[in-house]
Amino acid sequence: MMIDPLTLSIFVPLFGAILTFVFPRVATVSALLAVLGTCGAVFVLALKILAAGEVLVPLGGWAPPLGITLRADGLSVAMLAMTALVGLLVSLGALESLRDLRQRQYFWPLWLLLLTGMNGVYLSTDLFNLYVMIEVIALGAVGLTVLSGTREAVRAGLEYMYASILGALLFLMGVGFIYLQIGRLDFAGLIAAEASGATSAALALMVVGLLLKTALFPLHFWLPAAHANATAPASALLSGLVVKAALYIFLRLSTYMPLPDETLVTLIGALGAGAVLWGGVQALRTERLKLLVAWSTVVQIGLIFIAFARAGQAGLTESWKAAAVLILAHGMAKAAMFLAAGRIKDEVGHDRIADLDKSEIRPTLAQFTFAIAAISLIGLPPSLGFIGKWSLMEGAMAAGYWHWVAVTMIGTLMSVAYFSRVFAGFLRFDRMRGELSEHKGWALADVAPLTLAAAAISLGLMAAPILSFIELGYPFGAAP
Amino acid sequence: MSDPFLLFDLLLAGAVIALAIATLTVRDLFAAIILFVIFGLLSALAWVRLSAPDVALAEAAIGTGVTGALLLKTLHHLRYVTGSLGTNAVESLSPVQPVPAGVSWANAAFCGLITLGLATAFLGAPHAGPGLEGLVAEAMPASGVSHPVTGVLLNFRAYDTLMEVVVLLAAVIAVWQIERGLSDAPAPALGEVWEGFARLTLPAIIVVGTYLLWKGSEAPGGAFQGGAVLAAVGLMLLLSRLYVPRPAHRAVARWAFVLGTGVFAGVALLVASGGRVAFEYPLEHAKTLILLIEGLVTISIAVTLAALFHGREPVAVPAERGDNDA
Amino acid sequence: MTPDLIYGLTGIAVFAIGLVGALCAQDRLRRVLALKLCSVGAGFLLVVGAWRTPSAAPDPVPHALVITGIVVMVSATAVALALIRRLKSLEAEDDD
Amino acid sequence: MALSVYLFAVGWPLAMAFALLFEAARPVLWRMMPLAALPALMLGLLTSEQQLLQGEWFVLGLSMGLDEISRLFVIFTAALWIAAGSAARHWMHDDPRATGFGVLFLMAMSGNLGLILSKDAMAFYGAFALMSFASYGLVLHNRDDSAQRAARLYIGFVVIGELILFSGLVLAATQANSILLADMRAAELSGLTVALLLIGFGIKLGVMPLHLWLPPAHGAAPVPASAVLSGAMIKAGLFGIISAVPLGVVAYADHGTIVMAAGMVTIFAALLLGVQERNAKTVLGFSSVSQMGIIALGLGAALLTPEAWPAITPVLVFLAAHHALAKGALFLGVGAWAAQTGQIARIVLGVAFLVPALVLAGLPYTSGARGKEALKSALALGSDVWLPWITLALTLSGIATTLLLARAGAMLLRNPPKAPETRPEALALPFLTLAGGAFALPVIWPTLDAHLAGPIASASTGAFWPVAMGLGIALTVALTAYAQEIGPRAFFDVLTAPTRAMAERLRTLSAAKRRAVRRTGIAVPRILADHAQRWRLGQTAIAALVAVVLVIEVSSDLRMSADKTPAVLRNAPVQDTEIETPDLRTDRQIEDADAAREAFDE
Amino acid sequence: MTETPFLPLFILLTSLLASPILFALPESAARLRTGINLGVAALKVALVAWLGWKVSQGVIYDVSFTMLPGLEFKLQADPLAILFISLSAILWLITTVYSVGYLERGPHRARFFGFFSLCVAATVGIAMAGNLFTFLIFYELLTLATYPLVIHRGTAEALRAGRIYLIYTLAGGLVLLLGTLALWVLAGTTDFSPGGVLDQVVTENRLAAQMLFVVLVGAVGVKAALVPFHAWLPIAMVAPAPVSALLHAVAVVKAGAFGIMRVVYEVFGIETAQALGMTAPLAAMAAITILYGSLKAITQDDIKKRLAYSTVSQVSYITLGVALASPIAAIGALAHLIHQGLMKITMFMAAGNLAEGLGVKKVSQMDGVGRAMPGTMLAFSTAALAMIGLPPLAGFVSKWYLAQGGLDAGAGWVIALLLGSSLLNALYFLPMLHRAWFRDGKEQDGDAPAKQRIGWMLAAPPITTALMVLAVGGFANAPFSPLEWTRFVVAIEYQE
Repeated sequence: MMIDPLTLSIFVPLFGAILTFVFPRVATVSALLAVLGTCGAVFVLALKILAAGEVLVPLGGWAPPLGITLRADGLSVAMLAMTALVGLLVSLGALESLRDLRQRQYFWPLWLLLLTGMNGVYLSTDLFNLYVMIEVIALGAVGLTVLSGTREAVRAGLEYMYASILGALLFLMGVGFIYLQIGRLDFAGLIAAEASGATSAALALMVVGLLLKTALFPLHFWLPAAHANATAPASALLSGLVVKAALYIFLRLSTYMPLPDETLVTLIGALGAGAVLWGGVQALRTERLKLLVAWSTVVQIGLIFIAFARAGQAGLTESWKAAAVLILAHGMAKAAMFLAAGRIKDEVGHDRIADLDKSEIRPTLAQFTFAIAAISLIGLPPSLGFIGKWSLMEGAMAAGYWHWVAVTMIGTLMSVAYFSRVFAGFLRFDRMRGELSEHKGWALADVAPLTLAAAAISLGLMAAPILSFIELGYPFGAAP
Repeated sequence: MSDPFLLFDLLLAGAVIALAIATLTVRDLFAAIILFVIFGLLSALAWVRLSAPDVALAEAAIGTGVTGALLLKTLHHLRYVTGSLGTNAVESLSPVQPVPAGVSWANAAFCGLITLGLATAFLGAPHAGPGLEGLVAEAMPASGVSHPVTGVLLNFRAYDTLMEVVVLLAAVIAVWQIERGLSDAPAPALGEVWEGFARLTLPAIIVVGTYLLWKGSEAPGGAFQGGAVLAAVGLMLLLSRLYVPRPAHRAVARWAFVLGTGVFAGVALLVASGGRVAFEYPLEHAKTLILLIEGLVTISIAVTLAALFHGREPVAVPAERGDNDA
Repeated sequence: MTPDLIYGLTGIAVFAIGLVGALCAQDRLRRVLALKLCSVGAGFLLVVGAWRTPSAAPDPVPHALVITGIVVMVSATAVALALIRRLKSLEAEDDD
Repeated sequence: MALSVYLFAVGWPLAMAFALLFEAARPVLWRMMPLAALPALMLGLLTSEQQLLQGEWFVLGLSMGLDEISRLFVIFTAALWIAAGSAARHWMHDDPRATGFGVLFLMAMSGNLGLILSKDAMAFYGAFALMSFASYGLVLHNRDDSAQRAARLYIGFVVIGELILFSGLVLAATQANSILLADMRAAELSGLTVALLLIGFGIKLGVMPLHLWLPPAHGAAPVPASAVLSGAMIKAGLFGIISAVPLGVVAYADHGTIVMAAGMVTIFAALLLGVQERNAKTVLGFSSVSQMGIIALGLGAALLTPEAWPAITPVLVFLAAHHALAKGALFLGVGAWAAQTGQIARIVLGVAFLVPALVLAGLPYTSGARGKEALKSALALGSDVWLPWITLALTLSGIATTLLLARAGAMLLRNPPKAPETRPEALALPFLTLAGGAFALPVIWPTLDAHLAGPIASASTGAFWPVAMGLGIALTVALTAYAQEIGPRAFFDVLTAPTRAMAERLRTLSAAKRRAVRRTGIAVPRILADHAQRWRLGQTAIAALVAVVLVIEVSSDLRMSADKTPAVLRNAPVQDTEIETPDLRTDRQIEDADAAREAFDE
Repeated sequence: MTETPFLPLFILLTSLLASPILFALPESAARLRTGINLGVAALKVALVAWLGWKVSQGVIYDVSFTMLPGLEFKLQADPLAILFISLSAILWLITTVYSVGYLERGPHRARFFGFFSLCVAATVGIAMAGNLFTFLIFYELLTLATYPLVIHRGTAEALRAGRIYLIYTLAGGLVLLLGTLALWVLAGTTDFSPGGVLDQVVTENRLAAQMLFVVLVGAVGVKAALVPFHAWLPIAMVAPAPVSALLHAVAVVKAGAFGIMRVVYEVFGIETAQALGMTAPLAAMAAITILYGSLKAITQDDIKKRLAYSTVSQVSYITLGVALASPIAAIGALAHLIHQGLMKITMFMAAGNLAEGLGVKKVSQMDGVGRAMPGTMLAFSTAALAMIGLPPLAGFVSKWYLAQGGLDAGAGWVIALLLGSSLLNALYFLPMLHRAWFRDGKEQDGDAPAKQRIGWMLAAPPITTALMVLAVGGFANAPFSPLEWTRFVVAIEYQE
């Protein structure tokens, strides 16, 4: 009777989505149950991984290349776990912050479909399956983006949709080339493939498609508006989780497929550097809080790519760990930050950074959460973000790639600068017109992001186990 | 020129490319959509030529027919909102800010480069090369069906297919979400769209019918093709106002949307709970299960596609002219 | 000159045309059309990959993939079009 | 005798100072003021043998004690403080700032006594500093313009003196490898060290050209303060030199020459400057300067010829005591005279005033005359070259002192200092006691220490009459006069003005630049972002990236095929089973399928 | 001898755990908050005393766990750490009392004391960090914990100061991160160990080692306010008085100075640093800072600014002592770590009292304040005279050793430097004393009208610390005096 946890972690949210859609009245309960169930499945899976290293489920009993196999290893379970944790807490936060009944009615099924898609991505070993999964994610994500129904949100959502479709199509085209060349689509086949013109073309198409989906500079154009205009829980999911799916695929593919050239790695790192600098500059001049947070996502994605490229081609066997840690850190911290920003916007009534200090209402806890999340995003010890940055810089230094170190440092400084704009708004009191009035105080919508932010900080203390966990099952086949 | 089809191939390819270019360059959007539909049908024809009738059918029915209908409906909506309904205005209805010519040229140049690169890669790739047909053939007996495409879709890669249905479900949820509370344009007046739509989709329906007749004995036909044909019926019903969605139908519609997905996934889990992995249908029941799934998925697809065309979730509250005037 | 070459190149051409359109289109609706062209181009490539010498039966797997792709694309198109409609309505409201 | 006794002697005035902060205790304490220095006096009188007591825990190891010389010093110093204390009690009778005065007076007293009693450099330095800084308040007490000026000048010299002294002591301690003064004294200190020590103490001593602070300070301070300043505190400089500089151990010819020359100049220059003053106490201050010139002569000689030291020491100590009593008496006399309301009392006191004055000027048989004679003979052991000049100078100093004191007397008559309305006889008593003491010193002295009372004579000379020195003094005088005129703070401002202007210009410049950078920093990203959005460069980037990646890949493909090495990097070894697997399903499934097939066949 | 290794952890946790509790307490629970504050502070002093006793008996405390492969989070109580912890524990107690009085009716007290605790926890962490990595963690924590304190008033000026502070210190932290990484990459360890861990690197790659020195010292130099990284310090003066006191005396600048010690003594080792030729430039830098800070101080009219520049100058004495590479100078440097803390905290608390009680914030307003607030001003005067270096006050002792150390190291110019610096010290402190004691206040109608009672919680702390200034100088040679302990530490660092 035991269904394997891999299957469950995909099917539970799927059934959750169906239930919440068909029975809107009990949507909240069933959604929470589904998310909890997913968490449980992921937990069981993690235990299995700890014992076995990797778990394979050949769906339909068909071994690849004919069938599709689900595979879990340390890295994918780490991603699953992060997704489940963030998802659970965002769901809890959403309970209070989504007051509009109709918004809520659609939020749950879309979010659970999104979760299905993401879990599917993390467990997939088949290129075409990945394509379908990212489309599931895309539709769910666009639906969430426009949940608020404002004009800006819809416009941003449309732009996001275009980018999403185009990215997926680029990926699909790449899949076509791969099939043309090797006649199969499973990862094992990819690993075995020789480099050739077709694989190169495929790589180019797929990589750019994924970069577009993950919004790496200069393909980030759709992201800030989309993430900034969504409602808070949606923003948190989009920024914290959704972009990570494409990022994860990129990580997998770039290590499974032959990246034949150091130049390419450098190019990707350079784009990351561009993201860090450009995103930083934009975050410095943006006028709205959520937009600032969204630009910070652009920066962080850039940082992750720098981590990926930190030691060049030869260092990829290790670099992915730095990238993975940064992905995990960013997932939690950014979700927390968006939720907190949403809370602040709700209570203060606007999110203009320049006017934050005029407000008589100070949602202290949300502000505190925002600040802790910022600590991890800036990369101050002992947060997980710090560990990621440490790994990044360590590898770059050891390899003598000082330019990445320099970019990282500049990026860090810029992040201090733009986050301190917000802190200044929180902590300045001499521009208020009236007396400081009581804000709503403790709420579930405060606890959820606080927990996330605290996790982002405190998991840094557990970096060693985390690092050894993501190596379980040799995600990139380092050793037999 | 030994191959008699070669000329046909070349002509068809030329036509496809020309239509693709024309679709993007013709000024009138309505014309663009019409050209696109023709393009789609010719592509389908090309795929028939490449021994892919299932794909051709799907492209004709869904990729061209349903998509064309969706596009036309949207065009109608845009014209309605901008008040240019019936004026046959040629100009763009949802313009985005123009970019300098230099940027466009740069785009084109890059795309040219890409084309070159991809073409080179394509020419360098093996032809009629490695594939999975051997494995499929070997495994067909254990699949429970006899048509290889169906075997792949519903057994070997059933997981993909499930997710594809999920995409469809996600789409309809998203569309309902997007259009909720929207005071809609009236449903396209039959006259204008009907002409274009009926004219264009009719051949598709005919192709489908022919195909099903022809192939039906040999293979159960694809759920998607079948669904699309049924959806066409739904479209007709909607357009002709023989059926007007009511708020009370919402629950039913929801059930219909999730029916295919639910059963598909449910069966997968069911077999998984029996000590197998998901989608591992017991051989003795495989055919039954697949038929069941296919049938229900077909219904879901038909209803979903029709709903996608209709757009809004049927709600009572806002004074929606669309539901009232004929 | 075999059909797979001809249609393969056609597919690439259609994809590229679609790409240009997606990048340069000055109208939202037309961008959707352009993206749709891209997907057809990708479909061509896969169908060509399935094609075998005229006598042999084609590879069914890419066929299945293309069918899936088509359905996925229509879903995405429907959502994009819904967004376009909604956006136009909102803009029209704001203009009033 | 335990260390605690010494600590008590020093701490007693401090404790009184502290207690003075409490209002209730003040009347009693003022009455006890003369007793503040009593423990120290008793200590000096009752101790006969040499003592060295150490306390490990204090500071860096505290040492206190008494020897022949310091015993005499503590006796006359304490005596003077007692007299001044009793005068202060009445002088401050209705002064609004009496409490502050009392506190500082007691602190200075404690410092003064402490420095004499201490035997290690640190304690000495601390006490010295306490005395010096506390006296600042005494000088400033009147708060009028002259007091402000004088105090500014005073504190400037004090601070510089302390610093120089500090460095000198550090060097000395290093060179002697001990912080005990006695060890320093016995060590071969370097020339620099000795120079620093001499300057540091010389400032206190008031030898020209380091005297500038002295006359104004004496002029400005209240009478009791002036008395101790002149009588006791400037002797601390002498005491320091005697205690820390290895006089009689090592010869420092250059130092000696300079000191001697300075002393010579001091004697007469003080005269020239002093006679221009209009304040009696200031003139008395110049007289002190002049007198210290005499002492400097002795020090210079000792520096030149160490052998002369044993002969010079007793004379210097004697002269110090003599000057302390006489000058103390004179200052108190000024106050006492001014405080007298009755005509007769003034006349009586005026006559009494002559006694210490004449003693100081060197009337035969008085301590002044005896001291000078003894010095002459002691100096004869020093340089022969200097001897005639010394003789001449010492002779002329008598005239100079007389002149100065005459001037002081005249000024006292012309503008008598403001005196508090108090019991005049109470102020007269300490004055008269001191005057008596000064007069009787030749008699008292041998009873205190028979050994040191026997004057010895000997002389010698050095060589060096540099014109440079005169020039240097002139320059120093000019500079310091300027500094004096505008005050040290303003002087400092003038010195730093150019740098400040430059810093200011840099700041405005950089502010403008910063603004410009800021503007650009805001504008450029905005323009870039706007255009990127309007031109939809993001879209272009998609195509461009695909193209670029393709180009990179193709070029590297070409390169690789040229290399002909299968250099494709694989991170993972291919798992054979997965690649070559012909098994489509797991075994069980295959079996199932086979079974099914068989079932069909059947 | 090794005992339970958790004592350092307890000491760290006392304030670390107090912090969230303080955050969570409602604004109105003043009594409870005060109770917790004082209780924890007192507990910490007791624990530190115990720890110090144990360490003096030769017990080694060492607690660590692995954070990253090969990298440990490590707390270690060595004599040098004890020196710094004792300072922070004792002054924390005193400052807590002061803060309670100072902020009696102010807003955001929960926040203030929460961060205050966190700040001390960070300081303790810095002190006990067993390797540079751990040091880095607490160093950043310190930055974060102090930022809210600096901007506590929430005015535009405070925020500007906060921003500058944050940018300076976080940039410093970033450079420290860089340095730590480089050390890790070069040496394969970040442990602190007397004599240094870089011997091998130095022989292999001298230039890299030199650059590492520059990077590490530069990074901690930001907090130590070495010129030209000092600009944040005077600006951060807008903070409330207890914060300034803490910043200057215990936490931030001391953390920087302490960092310099750790880097020079235990990362490089003094001999190695000397061999690298890096100590002389460091000494020169310290010398420049000493003079520059004093020169700037003279021109300030704002009391706290003047004190701030004075800190810039004084803290560099520590750096100087380290850089002179003489054990005697090192004694001076370490002793000054304590002495400067006591002196400066006294002065800041006194300045705070002036502002609170009389509204006096500028030197030019100080006329006659001595009479209005005799206790406070006595404390202030004691500290000021100690700063100038008068015996037997604390400042004298350290200066004495520095001077001797300079001679010992063959650097006679140190004497001149100390001379000049003390002169400048006198130039900016004595006028303050002059105004306070020897000038009459402007408002003469009535008996000291501006006089306002300040509570004992404000009055007592500066007097206490002033007495301590007196005591650590006066009993410098006593057992367990800072100086004695310093000698103990130096013997270890110089491996004698």
